[in-house]
Amino acid sequence: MSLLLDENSKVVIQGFGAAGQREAIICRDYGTNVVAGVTPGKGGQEIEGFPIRNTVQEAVDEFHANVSLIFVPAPFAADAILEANSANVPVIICITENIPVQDMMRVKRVLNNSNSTLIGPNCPGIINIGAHARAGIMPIDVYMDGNVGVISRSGTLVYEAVDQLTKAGIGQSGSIGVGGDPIIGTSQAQALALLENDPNTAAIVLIGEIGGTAEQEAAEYIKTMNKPVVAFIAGATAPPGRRMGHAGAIIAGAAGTAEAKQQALRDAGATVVKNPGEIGSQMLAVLKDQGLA
Amino acid sequence: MSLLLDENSKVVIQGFGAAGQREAIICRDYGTNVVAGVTPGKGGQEIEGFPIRNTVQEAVDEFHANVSLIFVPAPFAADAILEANSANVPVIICITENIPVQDMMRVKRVLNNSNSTLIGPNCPGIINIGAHARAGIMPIDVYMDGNVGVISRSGTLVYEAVDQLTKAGIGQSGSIGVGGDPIIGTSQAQALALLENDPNTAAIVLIGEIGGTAEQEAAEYIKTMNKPVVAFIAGATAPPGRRMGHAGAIIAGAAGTAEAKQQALRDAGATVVKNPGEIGSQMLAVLKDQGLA
Amino acid sequence: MKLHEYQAKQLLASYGVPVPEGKIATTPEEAQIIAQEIGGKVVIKAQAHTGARGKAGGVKVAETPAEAFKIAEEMIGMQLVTKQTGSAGLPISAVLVEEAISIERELYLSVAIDGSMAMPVIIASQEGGMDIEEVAEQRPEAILKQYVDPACGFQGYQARALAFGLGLSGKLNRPATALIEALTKSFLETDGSIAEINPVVVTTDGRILAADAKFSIDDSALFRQKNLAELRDRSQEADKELEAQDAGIGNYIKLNGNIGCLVNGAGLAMSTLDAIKMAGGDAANFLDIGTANSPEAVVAALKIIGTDPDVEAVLVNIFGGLARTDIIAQGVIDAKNQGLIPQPTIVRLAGSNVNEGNELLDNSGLDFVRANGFAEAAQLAVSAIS
Amino acid sequence: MKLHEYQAKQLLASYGVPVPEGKIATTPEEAQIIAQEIGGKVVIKAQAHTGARGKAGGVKVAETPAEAFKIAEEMIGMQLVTKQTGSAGLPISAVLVEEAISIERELYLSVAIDGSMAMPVIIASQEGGMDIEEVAEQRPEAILKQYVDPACGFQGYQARALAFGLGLSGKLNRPATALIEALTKSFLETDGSIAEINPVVVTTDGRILAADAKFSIDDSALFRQKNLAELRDRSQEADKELEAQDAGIGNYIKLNGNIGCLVNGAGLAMSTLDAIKMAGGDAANFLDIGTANSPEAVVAALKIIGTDPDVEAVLVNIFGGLARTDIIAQGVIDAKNQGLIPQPTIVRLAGSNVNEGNELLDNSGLDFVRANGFAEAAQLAVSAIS
Repeated sequence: MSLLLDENSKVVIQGFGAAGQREAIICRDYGTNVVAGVTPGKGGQEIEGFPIRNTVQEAVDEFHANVSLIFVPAPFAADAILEANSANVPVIICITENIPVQDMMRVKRVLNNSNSTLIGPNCPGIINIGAHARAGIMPIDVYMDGNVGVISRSGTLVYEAVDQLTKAGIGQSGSIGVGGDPIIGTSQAQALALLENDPNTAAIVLIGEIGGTAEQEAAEYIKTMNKPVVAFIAGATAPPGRRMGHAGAIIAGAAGTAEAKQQALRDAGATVVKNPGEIGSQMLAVLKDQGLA
Repeated sequence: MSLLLDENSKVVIQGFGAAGQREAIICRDYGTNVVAGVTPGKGGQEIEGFPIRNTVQEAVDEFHANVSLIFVPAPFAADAILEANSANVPVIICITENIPVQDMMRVKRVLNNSNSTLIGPNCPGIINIGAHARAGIMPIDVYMDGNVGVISRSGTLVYEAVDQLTKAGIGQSGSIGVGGDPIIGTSQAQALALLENDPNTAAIVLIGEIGGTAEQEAAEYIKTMNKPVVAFIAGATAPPGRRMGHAGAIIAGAAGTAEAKQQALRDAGATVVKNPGEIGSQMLAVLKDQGLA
Repeated sequence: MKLHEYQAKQLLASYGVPVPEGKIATTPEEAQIIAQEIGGKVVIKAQAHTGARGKAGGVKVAETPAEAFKIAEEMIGMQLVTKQTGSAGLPISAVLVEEAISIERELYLSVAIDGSMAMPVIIASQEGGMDIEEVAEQRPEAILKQYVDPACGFQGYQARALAFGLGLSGKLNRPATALIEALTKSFLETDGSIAEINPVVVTTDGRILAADAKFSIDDSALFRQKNLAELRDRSQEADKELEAQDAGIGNYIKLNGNIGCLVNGAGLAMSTLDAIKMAGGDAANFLDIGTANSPEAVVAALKIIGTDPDVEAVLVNIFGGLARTDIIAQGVIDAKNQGLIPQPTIVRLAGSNVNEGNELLDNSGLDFVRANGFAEAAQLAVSAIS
Repeated sequence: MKLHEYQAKQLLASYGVPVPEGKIATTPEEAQIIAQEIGGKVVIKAQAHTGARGKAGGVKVAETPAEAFKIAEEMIGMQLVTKQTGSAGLPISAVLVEEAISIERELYLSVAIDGSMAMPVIIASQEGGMDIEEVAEQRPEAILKQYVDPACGFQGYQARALAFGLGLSGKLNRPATALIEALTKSFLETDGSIAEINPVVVTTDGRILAADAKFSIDDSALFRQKNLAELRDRSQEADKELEAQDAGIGNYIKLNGNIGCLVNGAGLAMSTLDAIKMAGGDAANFLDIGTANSPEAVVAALKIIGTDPDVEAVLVNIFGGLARTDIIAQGVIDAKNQGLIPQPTIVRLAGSNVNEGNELLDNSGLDFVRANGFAEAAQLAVSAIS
């Protein structure tokens, strides 16, 4: 389960409000096994055909849920992640954005001692195309079955990259949105390791952003990889010091600039795309070059 | 370094007041390498021939201290342990008693993610007789070089057991006082593992107390051991529910009674001594029985 | 340090735990006035540091203010003897006068430190009002637990898991999670060692209330819990223990035997009691002198032992580590010289500076019974009496 | 959310951080009275959400109360232009009048969140009063760091390590550790995102003071920092950004170009700016509509863009996930119909419900320029202008 999600995944959805319900249905229609929703106080009800429970533990005990997908509002989202962790759910995916940073700091400290893997928060989730397993909010139509994996801090840039790949005739194994916040559960480097070890993935698109040093850490890992990586850094033209939606994208020192990140990735052997419209075409060139397409 | 302390140990003493100084001198006279004392604000001074520094980090950087012995008063002792931990001191021994329990709870949580080993608090420390290495407050005269190791929650009962062994003609490899508080860094079971793996130790005296379940956990480990264990549980005649000095010794439920602990140890194969005056004589019998004396 | 029920309830209420309407009364007149204010039936609860008050006559219902006066008059000034207090009982100087609540369900809730997990644990059970240790032993599945990870603190999901687990859903869920969160916060912020609400009551009119409460503060943390330290009620502690505390001796406990003990170290002190028992005797006290490094502290400790009318022999059992035996020996000599321990006195010294200590005793010209070891000391003490 | 210097100092002072004697003045008269009260030389500091005020004339010394009046009169009402503000500058509606302090040493101290460590970090340096990022880059050994482990909180030894590391020993050590502890506590308890004291000043008379202070609160935590949220000064934010916030659009930033952008997702929005740049144009704004799932929100966002006099073309770039393209398309149509975006409008839709969205645009009868992909959309927008 190198993509953390496959045919055996049993998804519980925490926060079964409008968005949770809508995405639960899309996931189910796609072929994903969504076993339950959790909304405290609605335990015992059934909504849109999904059984609702008061706690994640109940969903794990009754339905053997092994993936949690979280839509809980920001003030309560850290609590929801910790609840899934305490119920030993191995994969926790948090879609929620605007979680207080100090909440995530505590969550991260607890997860350091845990066997659960957190993806996000502030992310579009994971999709495994071959397994028809979707735990996230990404549009399905743009994907095409294949062997390129996509990793991104930004949700919409996952879709954009996938769309370009599909239009270039390149299918995808799946995508992992790691999330745009300063503190996230799984780094780009860790996500790269998942895809490097995924037998269904042959090449990887990595989409970073200005701010922080996560792309430099990813570059360090890329040096050890066998699979080709095509990378794009969003925000090259952003004015310094402004918060552009992703708190992680504040330029903090020279390491946070697009130039520094692009250079680190290039030095590590990645193909760096400068024009966001050319992600698909550049991947096609790389695949042809390596005899993979 | 199965006793956590040997010829290569370089001891820094945190809290270089009257007790710290006195014990530093005894340790040095015995042959232990006491490299520095730490008292904030007295950095740069020399006291009784020991260089004083403001922080543990300085003592580590300058003198390569690898054992810390803590005499800091209770309100500041948790901070002192965390300071030694942050300076990556591999062995931290805290003599201080009456540290608030919630302080120790936080210390323990941090040490879960650390490579440092904490002994104590509220303990007499460790002595390695063969190595002439003492990081603690135990009287030296009563010890005799040999191959029985002593583990105890209570400090004075370490001395008592050692004294009885020596008078019975049985020498010691050393002793580990794990401490009498409800939250301690190294459990009796973990201390047993240290001695089970210590080539200089052939048999072990384990001294427990009423309260808690640490002796039951030790008994579980004893089941896997090759070396013989002679055990005594203090407090068999204590009235229930009174705090007799060691907070850990409050009888909490049936598991905390002397009877329950004695039974668990007996079931695990340990020789259980009922009369505290017979620890030495019973160990002699066990050693003779096993052809070790 | 233990709090009285009324103090515990005030503390809990200050954190938002709902408690029954009520006030403390130190006179029957006050009790009557409070009963009048509350109106209707009230409960009068004797305030003492003991459980099992109900069966001992320490909790009574008054139908009218006049009856409240009468009950309070009986209780205030009495010695309350419960199965936990010993035969002397504990003095009652105040009663809590509370609204009588109409109980639908009784639940159990407490917070304590789990030493082996090194975390606070919240314990809950549907079996309120019962002996929780019995429930824990016989039906462990009836006990719910949530540990508080210091890295993130107590979380909302934990309160929900407990509340749903207690069957408190629907309208009761929010008040229940709020109560659980408030209880936990009060425990963490006050360096609690135990905070227990037994029972938590669901009333017939749909309220959740802390009907009884126990609260203890970690003695080692009283230096930073000054407001709570002031709540200490010395009348609930034995005179001898107070005397010992005033002399700076932390660990003195009065027992029922006749051999007074002065020992250093809690483990050795407990074992000394064990050894006395094995030799056929009974200790009059537990006393850990700790690392007291002055003859004066030893004299003060021996004065407490020597003036105890139960004590027929004194046993000094010292194994010096940080404590130095010569200093202790000097204290024993001084006490003997001052006539504070007229009883036969058995002394066993070992450890730090033992030669100096023994020499002092030898040269004192005083009549000490000297013991060589642990068991011998206990036997000599028992022999000294019989 | 940024605080003014005077607000930051009040907050820090409430946690025990020593700050210079001073008060806020909104009129020259007040400034004069405060200067009188303080006595002697005072410093007048323009309050605006920007650094580098000194070089821009926003910090001046007044020798007398009369001079304080004069300086305050000049400052209050001005637009302060610094290298950080852009050419329009920021309005000054108040000045901080403070005692002039006599500086012996200037140090640097701040607290921020280190995302990769997932912990708050306290940063200290002997090189106070300087650009700390420059120091960090050129002489990293001059930067001291201490991370706060959430499992135990900030510890005394960390404050000591920083204080000794800053050379604050002897009599200065206690006040220094107290200041560091107070700063850290203020940051942790208020959901700080940055708390910076630059410089920390050691005065010639041996005091340690926070001579300047910056403090920002995590926007995502304002829901639980209500008192601090009230300190917000809207005058320091661009009108268009305020308008966007009032319309419920969190992420709008005014830029210098002429192509107005409406995008969903911060990453896609940043990339849209990049693509416009690559196509030879410049964006007039950054706008992330997020997951706005109503046509009204889209209309509100487009109104802000359309009424911006700088905007000569509008680019709508949507890749629907949680956001649905048909809803966005309806909003674009409504805005066009209401005359809110008279400029040439380039629309690129993809993702969720894209067919429905495109159908709506097709059937609207309105004159949208349709783009198939990302790069094409940017090129069409640039072409629409030139």
